[in-house]
This record gives sequence, C-alpha cells and structure tokens, in this order.
Amino acid sequence: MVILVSLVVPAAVAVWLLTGGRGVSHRSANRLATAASVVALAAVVIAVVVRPTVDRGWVPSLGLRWELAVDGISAPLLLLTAVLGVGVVLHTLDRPPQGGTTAAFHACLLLVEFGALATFYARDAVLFFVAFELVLVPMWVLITRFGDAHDPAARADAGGRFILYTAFGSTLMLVGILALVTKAGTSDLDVLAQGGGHGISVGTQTLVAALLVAGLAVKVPVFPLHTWLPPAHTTAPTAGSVLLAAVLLKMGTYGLVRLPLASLPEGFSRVAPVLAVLGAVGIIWGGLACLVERDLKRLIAYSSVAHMGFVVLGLSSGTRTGLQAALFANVAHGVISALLFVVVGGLKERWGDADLQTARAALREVSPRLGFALIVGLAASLGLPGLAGFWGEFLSVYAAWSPADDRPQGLFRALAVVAALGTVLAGAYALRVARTVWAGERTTPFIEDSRASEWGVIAVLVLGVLLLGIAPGPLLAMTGRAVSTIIGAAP
Amino acid sequence: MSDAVEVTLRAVGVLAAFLVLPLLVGQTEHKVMAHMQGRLGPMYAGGFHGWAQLVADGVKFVQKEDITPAAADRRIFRFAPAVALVPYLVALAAIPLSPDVVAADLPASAVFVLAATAVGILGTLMAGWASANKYSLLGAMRAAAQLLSYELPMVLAVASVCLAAGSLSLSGIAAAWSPWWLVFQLPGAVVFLVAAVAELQRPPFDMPVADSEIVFGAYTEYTGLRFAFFLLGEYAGIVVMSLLFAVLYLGGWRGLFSDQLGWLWTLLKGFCIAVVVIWLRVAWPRLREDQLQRLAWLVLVPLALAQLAITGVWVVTTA
Amino acid sequence: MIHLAGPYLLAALLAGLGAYGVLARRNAVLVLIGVELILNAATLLLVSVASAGADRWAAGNVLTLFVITIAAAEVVVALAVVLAVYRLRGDVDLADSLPGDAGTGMPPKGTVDDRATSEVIR
Amino acid sequence: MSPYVVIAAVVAVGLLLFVAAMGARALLAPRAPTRAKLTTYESGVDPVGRDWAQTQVRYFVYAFLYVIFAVDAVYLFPWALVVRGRLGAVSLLEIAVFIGILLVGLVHAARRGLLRWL
Amino acid sequence: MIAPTAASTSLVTFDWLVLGPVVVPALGAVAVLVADVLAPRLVRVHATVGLLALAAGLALAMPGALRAGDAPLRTLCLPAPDGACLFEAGPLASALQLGAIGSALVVLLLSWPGTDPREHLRGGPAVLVSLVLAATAGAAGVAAAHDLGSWLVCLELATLPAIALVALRGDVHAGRGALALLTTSLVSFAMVVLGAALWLVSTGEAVFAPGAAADALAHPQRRVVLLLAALLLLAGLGFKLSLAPFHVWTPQAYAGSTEPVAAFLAATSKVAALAALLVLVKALVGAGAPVIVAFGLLAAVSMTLGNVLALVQDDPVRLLAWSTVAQAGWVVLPLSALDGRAAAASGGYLLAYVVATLVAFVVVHVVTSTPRLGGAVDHGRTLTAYTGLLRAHPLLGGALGLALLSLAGLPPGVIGLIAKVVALRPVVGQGQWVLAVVAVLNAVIGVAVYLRWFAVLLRDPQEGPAQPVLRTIPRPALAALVLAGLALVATSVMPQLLLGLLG
Repeated sequence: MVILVSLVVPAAVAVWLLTGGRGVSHRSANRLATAASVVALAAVVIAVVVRPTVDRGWVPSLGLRWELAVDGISAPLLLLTAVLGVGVVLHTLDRPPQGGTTAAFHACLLLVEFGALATFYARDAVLFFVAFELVLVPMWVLITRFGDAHDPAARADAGGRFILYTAFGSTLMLVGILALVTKAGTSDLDVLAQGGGHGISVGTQTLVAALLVAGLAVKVPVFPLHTWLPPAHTTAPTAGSVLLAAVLLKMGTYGLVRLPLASLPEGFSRVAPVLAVLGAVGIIWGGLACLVERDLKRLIAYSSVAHMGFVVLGLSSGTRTGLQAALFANVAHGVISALLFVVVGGLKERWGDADLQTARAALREVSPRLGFALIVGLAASLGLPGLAGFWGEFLSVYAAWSPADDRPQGLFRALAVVAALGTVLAGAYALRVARTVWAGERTTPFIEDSRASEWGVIAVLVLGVLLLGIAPGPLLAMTGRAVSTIIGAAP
Repeated sequence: MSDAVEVTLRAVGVLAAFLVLPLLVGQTEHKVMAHMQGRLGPMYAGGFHGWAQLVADGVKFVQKEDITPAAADRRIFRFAPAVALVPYLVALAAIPLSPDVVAADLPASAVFVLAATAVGILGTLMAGWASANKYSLLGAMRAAAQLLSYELPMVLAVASVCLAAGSLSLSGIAAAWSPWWLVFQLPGAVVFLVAAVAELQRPPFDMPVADSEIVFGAYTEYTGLRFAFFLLGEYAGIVVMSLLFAVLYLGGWRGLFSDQLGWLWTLLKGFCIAVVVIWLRVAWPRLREDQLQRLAWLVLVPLALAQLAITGVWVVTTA
Repeated sequence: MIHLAGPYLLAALLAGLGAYGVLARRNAVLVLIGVELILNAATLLLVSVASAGADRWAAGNVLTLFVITIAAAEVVVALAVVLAVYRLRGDVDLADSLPGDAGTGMPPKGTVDDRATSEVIR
Repeated sequence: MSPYVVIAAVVAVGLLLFVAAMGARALLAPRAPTRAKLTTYESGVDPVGRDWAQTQVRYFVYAFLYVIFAVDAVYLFPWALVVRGRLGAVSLLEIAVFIGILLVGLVHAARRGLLRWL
Repeated sequence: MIAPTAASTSLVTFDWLVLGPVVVPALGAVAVLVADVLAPRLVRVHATVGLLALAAGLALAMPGALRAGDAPLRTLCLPAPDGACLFEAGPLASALQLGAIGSALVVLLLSWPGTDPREHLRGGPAVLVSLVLAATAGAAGVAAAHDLGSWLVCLELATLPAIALVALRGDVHAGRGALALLTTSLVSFAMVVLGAALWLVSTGEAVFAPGAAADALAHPQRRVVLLLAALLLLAGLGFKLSLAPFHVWTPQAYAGSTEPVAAFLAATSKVAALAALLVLVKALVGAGAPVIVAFGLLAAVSMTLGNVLALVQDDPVRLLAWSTVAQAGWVVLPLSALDGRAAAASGGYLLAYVVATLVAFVVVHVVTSTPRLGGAVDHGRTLTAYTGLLRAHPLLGGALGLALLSLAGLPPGVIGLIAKVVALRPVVGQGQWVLAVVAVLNAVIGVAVYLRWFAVLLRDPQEGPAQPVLRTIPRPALAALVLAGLALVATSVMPQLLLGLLG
C-alpha cells in the first residue's frame, strides 16, 4: 500500500498539474509538489522499513504485472530518489523556472521521481522497462524547455541527444529483456535471479547479456556511449541536472545489477571484462576531460563519467565486495553529484555562464557557503577518506584487484591500477577547480551567497556526504544481504 | 465423313447463309421502303423487280477506288471492316435454325451470340479512331455510347428468357418455349427488339451515322469495298438479331411440320422481324442523342428489370 | 480435358506482357491496360484449373466471375479518376505524381468539356 | 467434335472472305491517289485543328454506367440456370436485393444529372 | 458451368448476427444512398444514418471479440463433406473489425457535414458517408473472410471507395493523390488476383486453409507455385499496407485528400490491408524461409525508409503519411516470426497505431480547418502552425502530444510502448537478431521523428507565426477527439483493453 502511495501521489499531482492545475502560481505549484514529494518520501521510508510487496495484474496477455517490492539493492536508491525528489522541489522554490509554465516544470520533476521510484520498485522485467522509459519524456522536457535559456539550439541538441541515446539503449535493453524472458519463461526478476540463467546455453546467455549490458551502458553511461551526458548536464536546469546525475544514471547501474548480473551470471561473466575495460577507460577519459574542460558544469558531468566508471568496474569484478562497492559508489555518487550540481548550477545562474577561463570573484571571499559546499563536493568526489566517495572507489579498486575466479585476473589487476591512477587525475582536476573558483583574492564581480531553500538543500546533501563517509556501515549492511543472494558464497 | 470435312462444310454453309441472307434483307428493304413511301424502288438490275440490284452494287463496290486518307492510321483503318463484319458471321454460326440445322451447338449459345455481336462495335470504334477525322471519331463515340447503353437492357431481356427456360443454350430456350411466353415475355421482347435496332444503329437510332449532323459517322472516310463491308455488316446484323429474336421469343422452329420444316419456320419468323426492323426505319424519325440515352436508361433498363422480376416470380412459383 | 500446359504458358505470357506494360508505361491509361492483361492471365489460370477439375466447388469459375466484376469496378473508378485528373492537369502522366517532384501540374488545356467531366465525378 | 472448332473455322472463313474480297478489289479497282483525294474529309473545308476538338467526355458517363450495371448481369445468367433447383423463393428475394441495390445506383446517377445531356 | 449438386441436402449455414459487422455498414451505405435520393437536403440525416450503422456494426462485432481464440464464431459453412467455413470471426478478426469500424466512426464524425468551412466536397456528404461505410464493410469483411472469393471482393470493397474518397476533393492535389492511389491499387489488385489464381492452382482449394497450404508445401512443384502465390499476394497487400517499396502512393494520396479522408486511409484502410494479410499468414504458417525473409525485408525497409523520410517532412499530413510507412513496417515485423502468436502481435500493434494516428489526424484536422490570426495561409499544413499548441489549447495539444508519444513508443503513451514490446517479442523469440537491431535503430529514429513535432507543441505560443483562433471546436469534431482520445488514454492506462481483444 505504501508503495502505491509513493507512486500514485506524485503521479496524480503531476497529472493534475498538467491538466487541471495549469494556471497555478509558482508558490502553490511548489507547495503542492513539495507536499507530494514529502508524502512520497515518507511512504518510501516506511516501505524501506516494512518491505511490503504489491502484485497486481496489468496486461495479462503479456504476462505483465504490477509487481513491486523493496530489497537491499533498491532500498538505498529509493531513499536517494525520494530525498532528492524533495530536494529538487525545494530547491526550485526560489527559482521560478524559465521557458515554460511552472506547473509543467513541477509536473516533470514529479514524473521523473515517479518513473525512477517505479523503476527501483519493479520486480517484473517488462515493467522495469516500462518504468525505465517513463522518465525519458519529462527529463527531455526539462532539458529542452527549462534548460539553459541562452542557447535554444544547444538545448534542443542536448535534449535530442539525451532522449535518442537513452531510447536506443532502452530499446536494445528491451530486446535483451524479451530474449531473456522468452528463454527463461518468466519475467519475474526474483525468479529470474534464482534461476540464474539455468537451462540457457552459454552462447545465448552471452548474447543476451551483451544486449542488456549494451543497452544499460548507454544510461550509466559507459565510456564510448557517454557523449550524451555532458551536453545534457550542461544545459539542463539545476533540478534537472541533479535528477539526471543522482537518479537517472543510477537506473542504469541498477539495471545492470538486476538484469544481466543477477539473471545471467554466466553470460555476464563473459561480457564483464569488456565492461570493466570500458569502465577503466571511462575513469581515465573522464579525468583527462576534466583536466582540460572549460565549462564547470560540463566538467562535473565528465567527472560523473569517471565515477560511473568505478561503479562499472566494481560490478564487473564479480565479487561480493565489488558489487557492494558498486552499490555504495552508486549511492555516494548520487549524493555527491547532486551536491555538486546544486552548487555549480547555482554558480552558473549567478555568473551567467560557467566558463572557468573568465576571471571571477573567489568563492572563499564572496560566498563562503557555496564555496564550502563546493570544496566538500570536490573532496568527496576525488575520494578523500572520511567522505562518501572514498568507500565506493576504494572498494571497487580493491575488488578489481582480486576479482572472481572466472574473471581474467591479470586484466582486472591492470584495470585496478588504471583506476587508481584515475583517482590521481580526480585529485588533479579537483584542485584545478578549487584553485580557479574557490581560492583567490578577487571580490568582483560580486555574487550572492546561498540562502533559504538552496542552502537547506545544500546543507542536507553535505550532511549526507559526511554521513556516508563517516559511517558507511548501515548502507553496506543494507545492501549486504541482497548482494549475497545474488552472488552466492563468493568472497 | 471426317471431322475436317464436316467442319469445312459447316463453315462454308454459314458463309453461304451469311452472304445470301443479308442480300435478301437488303433487297426486301429496298422494296418494302419503296412501297411504304409510295414508289417503286430498284426495278432494272436483273430484270424482275430489280432483284440483282444489290449484287450489282457489290460488283460496283469492288471496282471502285479504295482510298486510305493520308492522315489515317493505315493498318487499323484497313482492318476495321473485317472486325465489324466477322463477329456477325460468328454469331450466325451459333444460331440454330432447328435442332439439327445449326453450325455450332454451343452450350451457352445465347450468351455467346450476345458476346460475339458486341465485338462488332470494335470495328466501328477502330474505323472512327483510325480515320483521323472529327466526324468519324464523333460517330464512333456515339456508336460506342449507344451500344453500351443498349447492351444492358438487351442482356437483361435475354437473361429473363434464359431464366424462363432454365437454359443458356438457344436450342434449349426454343425447346422450352411455350405460347404463353408471347404474353409474359412481351415486355422483354419489346425491349430486345428496340435494343437490337439501336445496336444495329438503324433508324430511328442512327445518330452514329446521322448524315445531316456528322456526314456518315465512323464510315465517312471509307470508300469502295471497305465501305461495302460496313454496309454488309449492318444487314448481317439485322439477320442475326432477327433470327435471335425468332429463336428467343417466337419459339424458333416451332410450327407445323417442325420436324421437317423447322429451319424454314425459323427463317420465316426471322424474316418477319426483319421486315419490322425495316418498317421502323420508315415509320420513325431519328431520335436525338440524349433522348436515345434516356430511353435506354430510364425506360428500357427498368422495363427489362421488371421483366426479369416477372419471370423470376413465374419460374419460382411454377417450378 | 484440356491439357494445361498451353493455358499456363499463355497465362505466363499475358502476365509478363502486363507486367511489362505496368512497369514501362508512365501513362495511367496504359498502366490500366497492363493491369487488365495481368488480370486476364489470372482469369485464364482460374478457368484452366476449373476445366481441369482440379478445384473444389467450381471455385475457379466463381472466382473468375468475381474477378471480372471487381475489375470492371476498378475500371470505372480508374476512368473517373483519370478523367478528373486529365481535366485538371491536361495529362495523365504518372511521373508527375511520383514523390520528389514538386510540379504544380499543368493548366488544363481546355479541350475537354469541363462540365461534362465534372458530372462524371460529382 | 467440339462446336468451338466450328467457331474457329467460321472465324477463319470470315477472315478468308475479307482477304479474298480485298484481293479481288486489288485486282479490279483502279488506283489513282491525289493529294486532294487523300485529305481528311471536312465537308469541303480544309481540316483545321486536332481531331480531339469535339470529343465529348460525356460519352464516358455511359461507359461508366454500362460497366457498373452490365457486368453485374454476369451473375444473372448462372443464377437463371440454377434458380429452379433448390434455391427457390429465397434466392428470388436475394436477387431482388441485388438488383434493388443496382437500381439505387441508377436512380442516384439519374438524380445527379448523369443521364441528362445538357 | 456451375451445376447444382442435387445430392447434398442443405445449403450453407447462415447467421446474420455473425455477419452483422459486415452487412450492417454495407446496408448503411445503401440506406444513405436511398435517403439521399428521397431527401437530398437532409445531409445531417444521411450522416446520422451512417453513424448509426457504424455504431451497430461496432456492437455486432463485440461478441466475436469476446470469444475464445479456438472457438471463433463461424458462418457460411459448407455442407458436411467439406465443412469449411467461409466466414470466421475469432477474437483477432473481430478486434480488427472493431478497429476498422471504430476508426470509420471517428472519420465520419470528423467529416460531419457543415463543420469544415474550407471544403466543398463533390456530390455532397451522402457520397462521402456511403463511401466510408462501403469501405468499412469491406474492411470488416476481409478480416473474417476465409475463402478467396469473399476475401478478394471484400478487399477491393475496402479499396475502391477509398480511391473515390481521395478524388472527392476534386482539385489538382486530390487528383494527383487519387491517381497515385489508383495506379497502386490497380497494380496491387492485379498482383493479388494473380496470386489468388496461383494459390488455387497450387492448392486446388479456394480457401485460405493451413491444411491445403501444407499439402501443397509438401510437393516440390506445388511448393514453388504456392510460394510464388504467397509472394504475389504479399506484394499486393504490401501496396495496400504502404510497405516499402510499395509505399510510393502514400504521401501523395494523404497530402491530396482532406484530413478525414487521410485519417481513413491511415486507419480503416490499413486495418483492412492487415486483416487481409493476417488471413493469408494464418494459412502460411510453415511456409518457411522465403516468406519469413520477405516479411523481414519488408519490415526493415519500410521502417527505415518511412522514418528517415518522416524526419524531413514539414507538412504534418505528409509526416503522418511517412510515419504510416514506418509503422507499417512495425506492423509486419512480428509476422517475420510466422508463428501462432505473430498474427495477434501484428494486429495488436496495428490497433495501437490506429488509435494514436486517429487522434493525431483529428487534431490536425481541427487545427487546419480553423481560421487564424495574422493571415497565416498555411492552413495548419506546416509544423510551425502547431507552435505552443500545448499551452494555447491544452485539449488539442495534449491529445496530439499523447498521440505523438504513443507513436514514438514513449510513456506516457504507454500503449505505443507496449505495442513495441508486443511487436518485438515474436521476433526476439525466434532469434532474429539482425531484424531486432534494425527495429531498435528505427525505434530511435521514430522517437526523433515524433519528438520533432512534439517539441513544436511545447514551445511558447508567442514563438509561432500566428496563433490559431480556436474559439470553439465543432461539436462532431470534438466528439471525434473525445472518442479517439479516450480510447488512447484508456488503452494507455489499461493496455489490456486493447490487447485482450486479440485473444
């Protein structure tokens, strides 16, 4: 029941905003959306604690059911989504969106939240796909309508790239899902995970796993398929960037865990080395790009590519540690990138653009709160111990150093080294940003510091970063059980 | 007798009938028209009442120069007369004069005869088209439109007879004929006769060749023997239609001594019909093109359908 | 019984001729004629099968009747459309109606009785 | 012997007649073509314009009507053959419906002025 | 000749109720013509008669749709020794009938007399109504026909009035469109007839029965003839279904006709064509590689070509025309699996497409037929005319938006997404990976096609050339919009409503 509440309330409010409530003022729309997302958050929290299940028929002729549940893998992501759902709505309070009606903006935010929650709840492969697709259009609207007001062409391009890439990925995934469902005879994800691909030939498993991985890799994104991400992040409004980085990308990794890794372990093990290599390349590529990137927002986006590289590397290692690391890094990246995008988005609004070459007032001087948040974010992002980023990346590299038995050990060790190098790159670009933006003496042109709702959101995210860094235990424990059901007794 | 010989004999027999009967009708027309109009008609050729007039005409046609206009589509222009004539010959072959006297006893001869006669119009169309003459084309168009319009009532009328007889064969129809048909097939018979005259482009339905309007229609450019072929075709058409009428509506060879003289009865009945056709020419003025079309679609077609309905009810109630 | 090789061969010939006509001609009326040839090939096949007794329920004959009727209906619609187009454009060339051609159509040449044509399609 | 063979023979004889007659003509008739003789006949006036000039589209109307109605007669003949068998009154009704629909078409054509010349 | 076989005792069985979906619209067509003769001025009455006939047809098609798949309603069954039924209305056939009749209903509402100020159709509304009804009867008939004769007749009954409908507008564009459609139909008819004749030659049966086809497939010589027949029939129907390379007429005909007629071509005509195809496909199960390859090629080429060309269109009607070509490719995609589920999948995809495309056409019609400020002369036939429609007129904009998303297969147009799942499932199930990848690529291009238009809807109305003055939508058009829109929303929320019909 709570599951349905957490889904229906945002969806219903979004639909009302799109139809009946088109004319409402910004404040009332925001209040309404806040209320809806808070209700959803409460329901998600309850659901995470109570772990209820929903199972209702929807399209019998396809065998498609509303099969929803919460487990250790999805719980952190659900929480993350629900929290950020509240966060982005609150963050919008002081910033009436440009380019469209405020009602539509809020509706899109709520729809993205609805789609993401449904994706994480879904326990039916086809339903997963449907929910996966749900976020596309609202996100696309956020980018193309409400994005960077200065550059309509870039908006259209970014939105188009986003939706075409991800639609390609998800359709490819659909082919994989259909193949999997046809071969296994069921679309229930739990049953599929239990079956573990038994009775399907290795060749088919590999093919299907490759399809699924390729499809999901677009969303993650994994190295050569990442080119949609930087423009999308750059042009999207802050709320959109936050959702994109913290929620949408997670759907990709979550899908990787649920579908190929859990359902087709043998096939996945064939694909994993390739995926791991691409993850490592992504780490280096993202880091190098960050070193030379002039646009701050785009820089953060590239750093996302690098971070997701760690997640992918952890996933590919095939060990419990690796999977744990991946799941942890996933959540950590969600929080960190949300923080960074809120800060950077705020800076871009204040500066008018996000070019690092332009001389600006040092944040340390004119806007200490934003500066502090930026430094925390950067520090967490480079994997400083004690902050959220550390555990995921550290464990990923560790897992890659000692991968599962059926993985080529030499290759993975080499990748571990490469990934470690990547953290060095991360340090380099983090310092570069800190030096150009935060440090210095200039005080002109003046920009306002963060206040009110924005500061509230930032504070919560900073708190999250610190908490995850200092006390990773609860989260690791939460994922631990679920991980062992997926990867049996492996170390 | 071997098959080849028999086939040859039959074909030649048909040809003979085809050459003689139209001349007979033509001569009759000359004389009957003349007397109806209070004059004598041809009196010299051959001596007795000008009996050889048409033969003389034929000889004259053969000797006349045959001109193909420079603008004409030569091959089609030259071949058109054959297309106009041969179908009637073929149709004649399928009409029984009596159960025995028939060149080709086809199973669906009623339909076959209708189909064969309809081909003749192609000759007229070819002639009109190939002449490269406005009057010719106009005449051909009129002829085609007329044939199309009157084909339908005719077919429907024949369908009604076939329905009454339960046979598509002319022999079968004549065999099933009873004097009652004279009454309840009367509307159909009238429709058939009118439609037949119209198909033959005979007055009062001779708009396609209306000399006061379009010179001589499709045949304007024709001379000599080719022109004669078209004329022969017209009279052969009268023969075919009259015989068909006799077989369909008048019981064909039914009559006294029909076992021996059946063929004579058929010819006699057909001859009477031919006289009626000639009489129509004398008695009525030419219709206008629109009157002609309206007559077909708004009078004859409904009438034929009504006839069909009557026959249908009759058949079902008596069967 | 008629030996079927002859009719089949003739049908193939007719169909081939018709196909050539359809493919080679750009005038709608000539395409129509090509189509009629193909249809005749088909009906020839149908009656051949029927005469050989190779079908049940006299299907070949019945189908032939159907095909003739439908073909007639096609011809009626076809002629009406062709005439309407001729009246509007002055030609029935198919090239103009292929995509990629932005031709505006030629003005009517006025050689046809407009009013009468409009009756056709009214 | 099939009656169709006779029909074929009759067609052949007919063509033979045509050929023979034309042969006779070639032997007997004079030939003296002149330019004036070969000109298209235009009631004494020199021919002007295309031969399409007077072609009336209205003739096609009758072609349409004919094709619509006459082809349907195709069904009447088979029906006429079998109606006295098992079909009986019901089939009479059916054919009446069939013809009735045709009549509606005819009335329609008449109402829309297709049968008016002017 | 046809001689009565006196021995057998009873004639074919006859069930009016089962034949209803075919007979009632046909009778409606005649009734409209009679009404037109008796009372030429009461045009609303004519339209109402048509509407009632279609509604009755819908009602009569329901029982068949609710039957179990293995127990279809049968009628026109031959006497005992043969036992074949010429008319079988199972769930799939009845669902297609519902689709055809329902879309005709929407088209009829859309072309309601007196609501479109621009067009003066030749012959008045009665002609249009009776043509629509006749074509609908054909479409309903061909879905259930199982013998060559009624199949052919119904197929052409569905086609010929469509040509006349296109020509009705009577201007140069209509003429050109009608000519294109006409030539196509002629050629397609010739191919279908030749195919049918060869079918009879190879199987000796005048029914589309799997048994007969299987017999023929077992003999090498007859197999060749049967395959030739199948390919000819397939090509002929490909014309009607606008499958590339037989699609050339589609944009011409759509652009030349009025929007309601274009909608009719896109919906009812397509249902008829697919229904005809499915009857054939059911008999061809087991024909093997040639047919499968043919379907696969047709699907791949149509999708790709249609999508790519739709991407560069600026006239919404032309865009929808090319989209039809692409969607036709999706429709036949599952048939390349040639198994039992494929037919239902294909039908399901088609119905989803029909609902969405109808909504799109309704909106295009309303926008096009509405006078606008600023003297814009494009009459809604460019994409820019839709600038900001979502805000300027939420109902129209929302409906069009949902339709476009459905066609693109993106939520909230869930039915489009589910349809893609349905269509891909048999292909993937049979392991046709190449085809699946082509389909994936086309899904992406399709998204680009429809979002290009959708993005225009999203814009600020002020950016557009001139705002549409949509004071009031004519009531029949509103009814059409509500009817089709509700169907779209309902099927998006509950896809089972549509898929359940297919058994």
